[in-house]
Amino acid sequence: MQERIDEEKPKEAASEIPKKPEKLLAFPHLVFKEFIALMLVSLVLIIISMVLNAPLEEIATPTKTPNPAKAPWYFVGLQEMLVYFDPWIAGVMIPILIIIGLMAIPFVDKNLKGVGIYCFRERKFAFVIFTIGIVAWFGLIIFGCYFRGPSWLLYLPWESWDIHKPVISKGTYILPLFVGLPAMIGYYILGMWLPILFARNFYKTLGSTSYFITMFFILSMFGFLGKIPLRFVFDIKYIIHTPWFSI
Amino acid sequence: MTKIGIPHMETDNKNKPITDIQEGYPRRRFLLIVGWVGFFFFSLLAGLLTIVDFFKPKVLFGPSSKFKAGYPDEYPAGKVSTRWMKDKGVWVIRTDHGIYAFLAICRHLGCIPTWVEEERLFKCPCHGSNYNLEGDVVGGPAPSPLFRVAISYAPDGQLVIDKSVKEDRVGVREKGQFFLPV
Amino acid sequence: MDKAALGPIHYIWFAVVGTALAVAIVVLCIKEYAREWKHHQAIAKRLQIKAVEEKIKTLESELPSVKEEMKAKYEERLRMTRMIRAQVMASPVKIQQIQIDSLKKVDRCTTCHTGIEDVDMKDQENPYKGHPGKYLQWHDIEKFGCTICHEGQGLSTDYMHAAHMPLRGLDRPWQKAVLSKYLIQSSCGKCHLDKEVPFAPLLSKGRDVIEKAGCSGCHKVRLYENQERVGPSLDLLGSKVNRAWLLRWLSNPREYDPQEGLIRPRMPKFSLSKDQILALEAFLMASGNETVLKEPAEGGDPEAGALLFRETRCVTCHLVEGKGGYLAPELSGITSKVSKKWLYSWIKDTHYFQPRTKMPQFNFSEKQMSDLVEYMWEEFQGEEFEIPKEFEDISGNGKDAGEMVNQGKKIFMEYGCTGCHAKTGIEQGRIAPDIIGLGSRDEERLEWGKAQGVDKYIGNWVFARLKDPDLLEKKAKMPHFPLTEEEMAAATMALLSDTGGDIPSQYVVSAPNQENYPDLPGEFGKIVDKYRCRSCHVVYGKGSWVSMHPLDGEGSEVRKEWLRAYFSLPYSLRPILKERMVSLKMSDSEVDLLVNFFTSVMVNNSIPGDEGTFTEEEVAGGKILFDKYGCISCHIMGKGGGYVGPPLTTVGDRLTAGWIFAYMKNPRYYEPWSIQPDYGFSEEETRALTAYLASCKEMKKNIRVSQGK
Amino acid sequence: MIKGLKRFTEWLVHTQIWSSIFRQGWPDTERNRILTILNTCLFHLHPLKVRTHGLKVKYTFCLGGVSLFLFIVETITGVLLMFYYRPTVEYAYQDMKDLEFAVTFGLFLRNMHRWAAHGMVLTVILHMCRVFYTGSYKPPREYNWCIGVSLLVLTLLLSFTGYLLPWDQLAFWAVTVGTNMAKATPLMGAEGPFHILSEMSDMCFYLRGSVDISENTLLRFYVLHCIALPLAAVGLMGIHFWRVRKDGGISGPL
Repeated sequence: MQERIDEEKPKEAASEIPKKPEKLLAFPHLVFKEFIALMLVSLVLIIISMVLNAPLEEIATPTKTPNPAKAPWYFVGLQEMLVYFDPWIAGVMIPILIIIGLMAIPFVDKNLKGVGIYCFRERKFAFVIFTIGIVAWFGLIIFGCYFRGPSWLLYLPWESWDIHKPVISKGTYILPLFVGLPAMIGYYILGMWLPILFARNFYKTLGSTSYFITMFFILSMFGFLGKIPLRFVFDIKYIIHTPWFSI
Repeated sequence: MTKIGIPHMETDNKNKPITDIQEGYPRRRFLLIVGWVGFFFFSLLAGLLTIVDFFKPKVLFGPSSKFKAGYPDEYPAGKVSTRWMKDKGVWVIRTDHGIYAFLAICRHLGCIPTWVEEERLFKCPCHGSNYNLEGDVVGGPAPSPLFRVAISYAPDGQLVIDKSVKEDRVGVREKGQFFLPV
Repeated sequence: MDKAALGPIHYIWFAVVGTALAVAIVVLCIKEYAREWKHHQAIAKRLQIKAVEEKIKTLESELPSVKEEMKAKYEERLRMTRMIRAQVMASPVKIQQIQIDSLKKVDRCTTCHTGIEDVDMKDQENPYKGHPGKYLQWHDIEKFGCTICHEGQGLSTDYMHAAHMPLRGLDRPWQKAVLSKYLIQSSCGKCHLDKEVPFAPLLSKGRDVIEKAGCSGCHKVRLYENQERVGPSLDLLGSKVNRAWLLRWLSNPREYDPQEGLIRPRMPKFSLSKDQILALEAFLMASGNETVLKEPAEGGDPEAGALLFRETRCVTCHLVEGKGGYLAPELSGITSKVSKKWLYSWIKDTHYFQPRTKMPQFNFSEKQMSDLVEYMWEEFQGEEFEIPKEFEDISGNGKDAGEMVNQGKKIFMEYGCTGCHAKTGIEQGRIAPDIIGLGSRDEERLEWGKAQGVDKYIGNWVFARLKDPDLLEKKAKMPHFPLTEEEMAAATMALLSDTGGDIPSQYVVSAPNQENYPDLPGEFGKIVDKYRCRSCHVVYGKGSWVSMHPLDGEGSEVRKEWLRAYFSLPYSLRPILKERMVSLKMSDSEVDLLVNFFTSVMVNNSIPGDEGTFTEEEVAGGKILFDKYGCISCHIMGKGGGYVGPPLTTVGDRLTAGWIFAYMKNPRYYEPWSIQPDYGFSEEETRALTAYLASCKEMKKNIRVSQGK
Repeated sequence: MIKGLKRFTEWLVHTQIWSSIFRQGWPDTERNRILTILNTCLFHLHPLKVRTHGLKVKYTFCLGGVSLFLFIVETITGVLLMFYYRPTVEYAYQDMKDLEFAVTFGLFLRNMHRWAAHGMVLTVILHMCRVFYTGSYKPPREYNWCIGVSLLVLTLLLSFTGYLLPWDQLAFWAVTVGTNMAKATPLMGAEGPFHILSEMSDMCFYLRGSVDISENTLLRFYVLHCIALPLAAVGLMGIHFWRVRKDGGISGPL
């Protein structure tokens, strides 16, 4: 990989970027700015801490669950996923896949352009996929924080939580195995196969290993997100249902 | 200017003073001073308050050092009352003139003496220090007399004993808050 | 490039943020150190010093004019007051707290309420006010703290977080807000588990309502877990009442006796449909058995009956046109409910029809009974009920009788009639949820139903449940109880006092458990059961407090001769009381047995049995004391006197000298509720008074009565 | 007076004590500034010279530095809070109330600890986004990206373990739900698919130290929150910063 950088540098980057990038002394130019940032953050923190009190509810009572019981905001996305998936997926598999997927990014991204600048043009694909992931993640958090009320039911932010609401998505349908299993396998196979057919260049640049890993994570991400409309529109609880596990 | 540093670095023009924040930029200099003064005021005050005030407990848990010890009539004159020994570690003594109280801690090494009615002495079991009714040492190794504790009246007429205020100096311990004339 | 290198803008930022930090820490300090409680402590200190200084001033101004012998005492007081002033002035500004380990509570209320124990501060405003009443004398603040009674967050040191305001929902700083003065009595009931709680009239009333309304029939209620059923047995109801009456009664019990409040009848109104009522009626009337009823002898004399009615003092327990006692049913209009035959059979064989009734089995003769029935039949004539028309319209709906009875039985069980009424062959547990620990239920989890607008406080919920059960729940099974609003509020308070048993045992004040006092054995027990002495008196720990006079030490208290005469023909000691001893018409042998048992067994060993001998001087001295203390203002002696206490004209005949002595010495030792003042008599004075009172005799009259029998 | 002050400072910086601490002179010459960066422990994380584009606030938004600073704030406030907190079921909640009502700056410090924690999660995520969008994870920085992801996970774990410590309803139930997920782990959880372990030996049991949330859980989370996870985070941060320097400093256009 190191070799490739050396190869490419003179060819492409030379014309645009000066050979010797301009540099400034870290002291004071960097250190002073850092210090201002530090003071600014302290100031903001102090002001927030003076104005807003950290929540402290009643003492823990193992016999009484508050309604709604919401996780801290950074886990609300996962909590929202729990609506659509069994705990072993939403609580275990999704976090693990996210972590592994994030760690895999530098190893499967063969595009070496656009380092050190905010650059959309040269790495459209990576940009789009990552943005979709982040937006979906924060979207789920916002949805869980502001649109969920008692019993994790749908409430608009301005709606009173007192009203007893009927459950909209009951999760009544379970696809039979002979429909669900082929559908799922078909989704992954088609998802992997079609780009090979229609975007051969993409497949070639990545190489087969990287390609399949990339596609697995991307397809999984869209698969997880795709179950949300399935639940809301078609009221489907499980796509695959077996006595041992369900998806 | 100071000349401390690695010798081989002292060759080129890097020793020339840079004037970006010094002379020639009075406004920058002023702003710099304002910023630093603000920052040091903030950090010094924050540090000081943390050490002086945050670390000082405002409430203490555990038995209160002050307690109500009933009415003066409940203590017969000339007797040493061991009524509060078990709970509070205090003897209450009433003489013909008034009431005072001893902290039941031996001044030698902190054991708890017992009141022996027959000998009219407080005797320490650890190293044999003996104290008389005045609290003075009459035998044994103890270096100083028993502490007397503050005793006063509550608004309802009961005695209030405060163990946190104590005194053993002759001349001081017999009056004021350490002796309640009855 | 210009953005990368340091420019003027960065210096400005640095200066501004640095200054802002300095300002922020100053603001923070002001916010942190200007605490509410410091302000309150400063004001309280000023007030306390002012009060003490006024005291000192008055003492100083009075000092010169004081007599010589009082001078030393005055100076001492002055010295003490000055010492208090010094103490107050030296008291530091700090958070005060009371730590009670056994309750696991830390109360910092005294941080702001600094003068709470100070008697001189009673007239100040909150939070500087001294605690009203003597409650802090009874409950040492160091042992009880504040929040055990007042609720709220004891750890807090500011007004909002102490939960002085009853906020609900997520805003609430603490689950239980500080109780208002209208609700504070419910806290008394946390520890005080006896039915009568001193200085808590509302709570006591509430407990009374709970008991009388028979809540424990359907719910498990603390303190009333083992209460007997409050309604009569319905085993022979079919022979007792007629159909028309029963239908009207089941439709609306209040129509029969529309009095307000829990006086009579206690039967609540159930929301039943006409069909259900008919079925229930069919089921209940099926228990009729005419063969157990007997016909009264012909020719009863109503006038003799009237005399007997008055002599036996039936109105001690029964109501007649709304007047009389509240223990037993209204008698006027009784003919529209029961038959003459039943009335006669009831008086003749009371305990056969209702084995657990409070009514004694009177020892009437055959003649007396027919007289009495005749009198009552004439005197308490009521209108004749007809079966209401709406029932007649549907009564022939084609169902056969057996089906109706079965359906009625189902309704009988479903609506928990068994909670109040016994019926042989039907046994079931309580049908409604437990309400143990009701006071600590979480408001947010309760079903508020149609009562959406109200403040979601548990007390409101309980009150709404009592006032209109349908408000909180559709098709509530709970009936409408005939309570006044005050009774409902009192009952609510009493129910809320059960906060779930987290009170350590050393704080609990409880009444002796009546379960430990079984029915009495032997001949004496039989008599007590027959005459139902325990309906009014406490006998060996068990019984009712209609008479405030437990019988356990009676043998030491009264003389044998008097007792014999009293059993034969009771009279009232205190004419102003409504509840008077009923005349049971006991047989001579029963009287003998009772008198012997009382004088030999039911004695108080702390009272000497012998009569003692008194000298004439003592009698005369007693008379002087009697006049000096103005006893005559409450007691009748000879011709005049007050009506508060019992008359003393012939007290020597009634009471033993030992009892008089013991009672005069310490009135509230034997009868803690006695209103007799404790004058603190010396030994000699008490002896003299005893001598005088024991000499007030008029035995002849009583002897004559007893011989006449 | 100013003259005297000047003479005093002159003397002061020439004393052996001063020059033993500060190896270089007043940073008003380029040479001394370089030496400041080289010699000072705190500053030596920085390179001597920085690319100008990396100095622009709009490039980094200071997100990495702010994350580090928030971590330091968490450490300081956290240590202070530990002076008044006992991790037992009996006292934890009461100590929270004491901090609020009876400790000077107690509530303020707790607020600061809490909001800085939320802020840190946010800045770490945003920092990750910044690094992605500027392509700064690309070779030779792949390994440092992975360290960064681990630091994100550690940040979340620190927040999560700290969440239980107040022992209020919010804490208790968030952690109940959170740790219950461990039960659903395939194979290793008692209720997950293909589970082989019982309730008394699965992941959740190890996490909680008991079947339900209890005193054990509180102590476990306390130790994790105050010692284990911060130590791990500090270690990884060391590697992270070291690698930033070694992988070519702040990323820039090649």
